Amino acid sequence: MNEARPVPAIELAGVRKSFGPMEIIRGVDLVVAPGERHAVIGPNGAGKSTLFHLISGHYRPDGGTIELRGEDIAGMPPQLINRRGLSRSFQVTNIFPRLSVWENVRCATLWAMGHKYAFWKGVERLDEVRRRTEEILTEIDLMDRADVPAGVLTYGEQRALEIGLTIAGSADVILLDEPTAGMSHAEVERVVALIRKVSENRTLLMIEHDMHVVFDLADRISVLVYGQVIASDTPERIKANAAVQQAYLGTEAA
Amino acid sequence: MLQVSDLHAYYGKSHILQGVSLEVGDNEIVSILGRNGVGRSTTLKAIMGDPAPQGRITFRGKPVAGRSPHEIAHLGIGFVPEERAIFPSLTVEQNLLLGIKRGVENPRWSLEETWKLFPQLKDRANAPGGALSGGEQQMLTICRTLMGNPDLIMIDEPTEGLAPQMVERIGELLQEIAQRGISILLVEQRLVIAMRISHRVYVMGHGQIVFEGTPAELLANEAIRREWLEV
Amino acid sequence: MLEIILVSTLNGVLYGMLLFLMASGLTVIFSMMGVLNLAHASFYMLGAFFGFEISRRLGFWPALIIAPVLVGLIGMAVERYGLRRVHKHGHVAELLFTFGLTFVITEMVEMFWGKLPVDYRVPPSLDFAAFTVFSVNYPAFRLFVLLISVAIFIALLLTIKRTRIGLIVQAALTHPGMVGMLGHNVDRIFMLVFGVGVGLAAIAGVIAGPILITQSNMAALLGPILFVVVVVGGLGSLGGALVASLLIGLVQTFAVAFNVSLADLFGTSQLSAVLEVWLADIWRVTIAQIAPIMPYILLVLVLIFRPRGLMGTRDT
Amino acid sequence: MNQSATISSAAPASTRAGLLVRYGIWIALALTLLLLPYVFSSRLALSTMSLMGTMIVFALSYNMLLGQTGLLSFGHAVFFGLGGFATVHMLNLVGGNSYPIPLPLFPVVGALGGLFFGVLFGAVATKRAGTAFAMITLGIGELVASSALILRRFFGGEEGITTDRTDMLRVFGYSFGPQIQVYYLIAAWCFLSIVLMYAITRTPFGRICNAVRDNPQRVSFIGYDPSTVRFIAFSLSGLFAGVAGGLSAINFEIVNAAQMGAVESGSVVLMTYIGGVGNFAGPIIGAILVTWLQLILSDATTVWPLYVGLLFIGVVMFAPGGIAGLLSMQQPLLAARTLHRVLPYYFLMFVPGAVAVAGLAMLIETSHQFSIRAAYGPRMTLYSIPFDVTTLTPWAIGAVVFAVGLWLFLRAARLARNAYDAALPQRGNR
Amino acid sequence: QETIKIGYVDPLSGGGASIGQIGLNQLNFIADEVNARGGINGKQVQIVGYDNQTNPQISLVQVQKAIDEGIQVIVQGNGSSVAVAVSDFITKYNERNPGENIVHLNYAAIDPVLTNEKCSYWHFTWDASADIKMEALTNFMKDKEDIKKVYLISQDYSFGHAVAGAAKRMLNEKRPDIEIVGDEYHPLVRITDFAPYVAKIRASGADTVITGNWGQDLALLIKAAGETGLDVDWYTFYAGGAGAPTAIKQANLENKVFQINEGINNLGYGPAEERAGAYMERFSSAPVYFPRVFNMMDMVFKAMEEAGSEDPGDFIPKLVEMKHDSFAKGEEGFMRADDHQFFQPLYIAALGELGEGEKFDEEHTGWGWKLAATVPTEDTLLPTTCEMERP
Ligand SMILES: Nc1ncnc2c1ncn2[C@@H]1O[C@H](COP(=O)(O)OP(=O)(O)OP(=O)(O)O)[C@@H](O)[C@H]1O
Ligand SMILES: Nc1ncnc2c1ncn2[C@@H]1O[C@H](COP(=O)(O)OP(=O)(O)OP(=O)(O)O)[C@@H](O)[C@H]1O
Ligand SMILES: CC(C)C[C@H](N)C(=O)O
Ligand SMILES: [Mg+2]
Ligand SMILES: [Mg+2]
Repeated sequence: MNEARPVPAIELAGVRKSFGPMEIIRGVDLVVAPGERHAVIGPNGAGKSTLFHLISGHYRPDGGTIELRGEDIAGMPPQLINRRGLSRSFQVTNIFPRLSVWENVRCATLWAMGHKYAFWKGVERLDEVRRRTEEILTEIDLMDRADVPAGVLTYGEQRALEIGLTIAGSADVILLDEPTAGMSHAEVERVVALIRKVSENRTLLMIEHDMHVVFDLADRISVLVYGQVIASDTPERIKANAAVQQAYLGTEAA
Repeated sequence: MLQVSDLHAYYGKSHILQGVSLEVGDNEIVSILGRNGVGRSTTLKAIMGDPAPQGRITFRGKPVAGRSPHEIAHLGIGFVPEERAIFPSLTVEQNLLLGIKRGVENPRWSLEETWKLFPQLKDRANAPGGALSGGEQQMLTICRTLMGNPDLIMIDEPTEGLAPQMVERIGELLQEIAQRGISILLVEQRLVIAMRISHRVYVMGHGQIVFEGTPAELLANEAIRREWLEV
Repeated sequence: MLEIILVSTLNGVLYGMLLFLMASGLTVIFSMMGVLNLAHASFYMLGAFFGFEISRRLGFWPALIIAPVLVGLIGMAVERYGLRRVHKHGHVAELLFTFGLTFVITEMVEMFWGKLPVDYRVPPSLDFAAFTVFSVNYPAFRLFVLLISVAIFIALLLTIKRTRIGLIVQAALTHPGMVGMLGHNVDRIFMLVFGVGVGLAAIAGVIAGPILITQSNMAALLGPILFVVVVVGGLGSLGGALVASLLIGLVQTFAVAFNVSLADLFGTSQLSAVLEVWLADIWRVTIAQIAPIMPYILLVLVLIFRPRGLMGTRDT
Repeated sequence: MNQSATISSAAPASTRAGLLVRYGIWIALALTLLLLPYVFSSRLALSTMSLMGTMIVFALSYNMLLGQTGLLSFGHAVFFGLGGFATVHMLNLVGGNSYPIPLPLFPVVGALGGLFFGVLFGAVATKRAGTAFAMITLGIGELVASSALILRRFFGGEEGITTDRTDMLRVFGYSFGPQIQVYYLIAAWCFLSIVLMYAITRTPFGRICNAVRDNPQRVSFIGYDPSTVRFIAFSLSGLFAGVAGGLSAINFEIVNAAQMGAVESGSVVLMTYIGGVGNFAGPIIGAILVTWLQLILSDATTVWPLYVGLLFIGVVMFAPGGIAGLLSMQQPLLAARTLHRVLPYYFLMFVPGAVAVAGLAMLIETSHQFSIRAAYGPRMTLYSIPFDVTTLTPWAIGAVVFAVGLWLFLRAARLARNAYDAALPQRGNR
Repeated sequence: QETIKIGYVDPLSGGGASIGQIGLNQLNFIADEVNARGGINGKQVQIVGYDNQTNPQISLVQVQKAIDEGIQVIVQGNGSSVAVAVSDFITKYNERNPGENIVHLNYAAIDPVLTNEKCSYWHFTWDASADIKMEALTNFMKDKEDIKKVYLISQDYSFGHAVAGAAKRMLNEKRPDIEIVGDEYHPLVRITDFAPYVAKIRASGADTVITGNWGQDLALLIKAAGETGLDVDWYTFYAGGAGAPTAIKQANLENKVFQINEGINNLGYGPAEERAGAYMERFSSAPVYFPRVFNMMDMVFKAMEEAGSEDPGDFIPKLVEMKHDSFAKGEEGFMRADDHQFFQPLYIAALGELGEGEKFDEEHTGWGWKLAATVPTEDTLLPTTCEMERP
């Protein structure tokens, strides 16, 4: 056990969060290795999304540490965490509805490409930004919808854009909250392929209720129940885990 | 109970529903299946009066089309929308109370009974609706509609975002609801559930009904399944 | 000193309650419909002029009932044919709509009653000194204002607590379509709320008209302060509006009572000679002089340090 | 209706082709500004255009907040006024000491003043958004405007501070006494400001402002701090408002507290909204139109605020995208070359519309004569037709003209809408 | 040019409109009189109203507009703040546009700077300046032994400060025994509730209040005082209009509110009664009028006729040093060349129940102004520091 472990991409230890009297996250420990595709599953209301909110800076933890590549980020505001290379998507689609699809993606690339709050350089002249935007749009298959306001996209397209916004900033740690919810089989498959593609060379942490997707994609799975991680293991062993069976999977996965 | 014939609906200029006909009988569970974006949700919304429907819709013999949503609700049709439309600043309990309609006698569900359906909700009774987890919101929307004591309930993708065992629970719940003498018009992505609990199914493709029959018949119809359901 | 404090407190409370009376309707509309009704003070003015016109024909008491009802009906019509259309374009549009309305109402009033103040008097039945403190008479009419304000406060509190109208309107702010599909007639409720809110403004007008001046610029004069009351009190909080009204009434009244300036505080030291040069104007300004801007200072401070207002439940 | 919002986010592909067009527009604008005094050469026209130039800068600076960043401010005149005060004091200082600084440079002082206070108040106000922001700005506006009346030495109380613009160093012998010289000074600054403000919308920052307007929460998850974005936008907008204030100070040689007050703040909201917030050109149109109305209407009738109010209500209710919104709705038709098909319908709409307005104006003016102006006798003249307001006829005619006009207008509007829909190129619905 | 156009730049909308409208009414009345007589120099007189919303800067726009429309005579009065700006603008304008002559006729703005530091060849004023009025008022007060403690309350702008400053200076000189127990400034037309101010006056133990307040600031102040039963004497400049008489009657302050003015009703002077009567009959819903506007227009028209020209460049020399029998009682007044201030008899009066044969009441209250003292023209003369630049 002495060999030098690589620094984990994300490491949570004893993270806690309460809302009023309710403790929702009750001491979560979680390690995600770099380059890993890690899924979080668990019953509704277990606190999965809350956990994402804590990691991404949307909420401030009441206790515990959250480290991003060894650096403590607990309690930082979202933009600082994002600038350190962590990006996330939302369970409820969260895009810029009145901006065009192109604009949506381009905005998401700007900070990482070093343009920050620049109000002195023309955005159209930034070729690098344009290339990157095109690249992302092609990747999420929305190039031909580039001029459309994001708000009029269909549900599936909006979900794809949501992922596009998440990956555009070239963050190498990515959190996806139920990327396939509400999609038909065919679309789910497309999204899974997309996720597989964009998560190459990146670390992926993902919440998902669709077990096919989870077992298809994940290298490791953590099970969150009542604000605690009750198991964190490879898909096979999770599938076999009795506690998980009872707490979560029910019969459908079988 | 509900009869829809030649229903058309538009969003702005796009002609979404292009002559949908369907019906739901007493105590019946009927599902509408189909791919994303074919207009299933729009069908339910048009029956509720928004977008304004064109065509004939009757509920227990009374005309529905042309009425405003609140009148339609008073006729006895309940609707659980796909986007859930939880009132985020109201507490869970207030959300439920808003489901109660004026002048409804002997409702089938009291507040207490709805709590029993999903005990998890009761724990969160005083939390703001907006703070609920995705799954909890889904439960709340269903309960809220039940509080209005509808005779027909139209549910749009109730299992979306639910954990597997919860999906099971919803399936059972729908059957339970039907047993209390309520008809259900269901839009569902998960074929397994829909096929198991429905009495009849419709398959929709591009604003029109392309198949009508029992689950068994659909199972047998390979062509329809491949073309319109991609399975 | 005791005299000043006592008298100022009384004056502050009386003025505060008058403010509350005017602001209560605004709170109702603002908190329930989310509409910042910039024309609220205009409806208040309409109430005063209707009150004047009716009371010189039928007497004050009928005016107290009829004028608010009339104004409420006008308000309902405005909601039905104007505001409702604008609603879907969002709050900014609603607000600007009411902004436009202020011009229209003011001009209408001038057309009927001219630009000079009208002779609107306290009804004889209430025109006497109710009590005297330190040889200051407190007119019965001011007490009457106090009474009405308290009554309205209680009545509103009960209505909001007892009925689901508040819930429905609040729910409709985020998902109006859904509220309709649950079987509530949102349109009618909005119309009602607006009518009632505006009617409350009219009550204030009928009552405040005789105390203040009933003139076509009275709306412009009072408008801004009412927003301060509502925002400082906290959106959605009637109690907050009450507290804020009293607070503003008292702060303003007490401020007027003090003639202290920085110069007085520092006396005649060496330092003060220097400060006097650097601070220029500020140096000699007395608290009494800045009394009228106190509410705005309060507003800015409250919003910075307690954005939900004193008793508000949600962020503004 | 929402299409107006998307116009600003031009398609990536069309930018290359649009390059020429874009510079063409700027050259045309510059030429227009240059030549206007030859077309409208009366002194009234010159002073009107000078005022319009100032208001254009002011309204555009406001739209940096409202249109671009989604911030509704009720206190924008504060920066206009403070920029003006900064300029006036500097003018007096320079004039008093005969420092060699020419007049055309002074709007820079306004800009710095506006920027300074933008930074100062922005630090407080932009911590919040939405209604809270609106209320803070309202508070700051009232606070500054009323404090100005108390701090008499700097602000000059009710009467304000005056100056003499001709006391400055002369370049090429221009004294800037005559209005025409002032016009060109304003036009130059107006042009410069328009170019700069437009350029800002096309920068990374400008784009992020739009994103903040749309969904501030999401912005913080793509690396930006929304309140910093608001803060910068607020400060820059203060800067340009300061330029406008400086121009106004030079134009009128007086600045007073009322210029920072609620009325001025309200009127910039009016201009911007009537012109259209979703489009860069909107505020320009609005500033021109509203300024013109304010000047002309107040001569034509003393009940002019009523007309302004009605116009404003009309815009809010029927054209929430403002005038620019209506115009940009025609753009797809223009592109599809189908505009000529709807133009007759617009004309059809315009005629009864004008009739309805005339009828309404007749009703208003007749009642006005009957009530307020009763002392001037019952006889009045409208549209050069004399009549007696104590008889029923003018009222009846007004009412009938209005009703018929309105009815026809509504019918024509329906036709026009159908024609518009028909002419609209079908967007492929996938 | 067939008509003589006179530009009236004053508030016609908003808070100041109530007073602004009165001036316009009166000008129109006078113009109609003149026109009925065949006009001036054979030309008809036309009054053009320009709404300045009581804002100095808007006023300049309006003045510019008036000039652009060929107007050379600008009448303005409401607010010293506006007057200073307008006078300054017109002076500069004439300087920068040689050959063009615009004149500013001021009928109400009485901040003394207008006839001292900031005097101008192109500015004439017909209302007695604040210093003049205060001088007369304090002369009247100095004999009243029962005045012991005086409270000053004024609007917080140049005019208010001028009034309070003069009061302090003059009382100190004439009656050093009088104690100034309060020197209060409040913002202009923004206060709705004067109760706190009244409480302060009461607490100070004052027996007399001096105020330059006008418009609603005076009406509301007196209303609040009446409501709480404040028992003091009031010395005012502007208790004649905008609801003040109504408030005084309501508060039952009979013979306790004094006003100094260049004329009141019921002085028993036939021509005035006739003219004022005709005016009030016509404007019965807003019967207030300013005697000085009659003085002003009568003199200006006379100057035009004497010069045979409507160009100010021509008629100003006639106006300077013109003598004129003042409207109220026909006693002589004159325009002083040094500062273009019109000097005229002033009348101090208190509001009270009308006596026998007095037919004019105020604001339908049944009360009217009752003469307390007359100040002849020669007693109103004050030195000026004006150094006028003449073209
Ligand atoms: N801001 C909040 N205030 C109060 N309670 C909250 C808040 N946010 C979340 N909760 C509660 O915390 C619990 C966990 O919510 P969370 O959204 O993390 O669940 P989840 O695991 O993502 O569930 P799902 O799979 O249904 O989305 C829920 O019971 C929810 O009601
Ligand atoms: N508010 C709207 N405005 C314009 N178009 C809309 C709107 N809502 C839906 N549409 C379009 O109508 C079509 C049908 O939508 P609908 O929501 O009924 O599909 P669905 O069958 O329920 O699919 P999903 O599985 O995505 O819910 C889609 O093409 C969608 O883009
Ligand atoms: C209209 C007047 C009451 C104005 C006042 N005398 C002033 O000089 O400001
Ligand atoms: Mg979740
Ligand atoms: Mg759907």
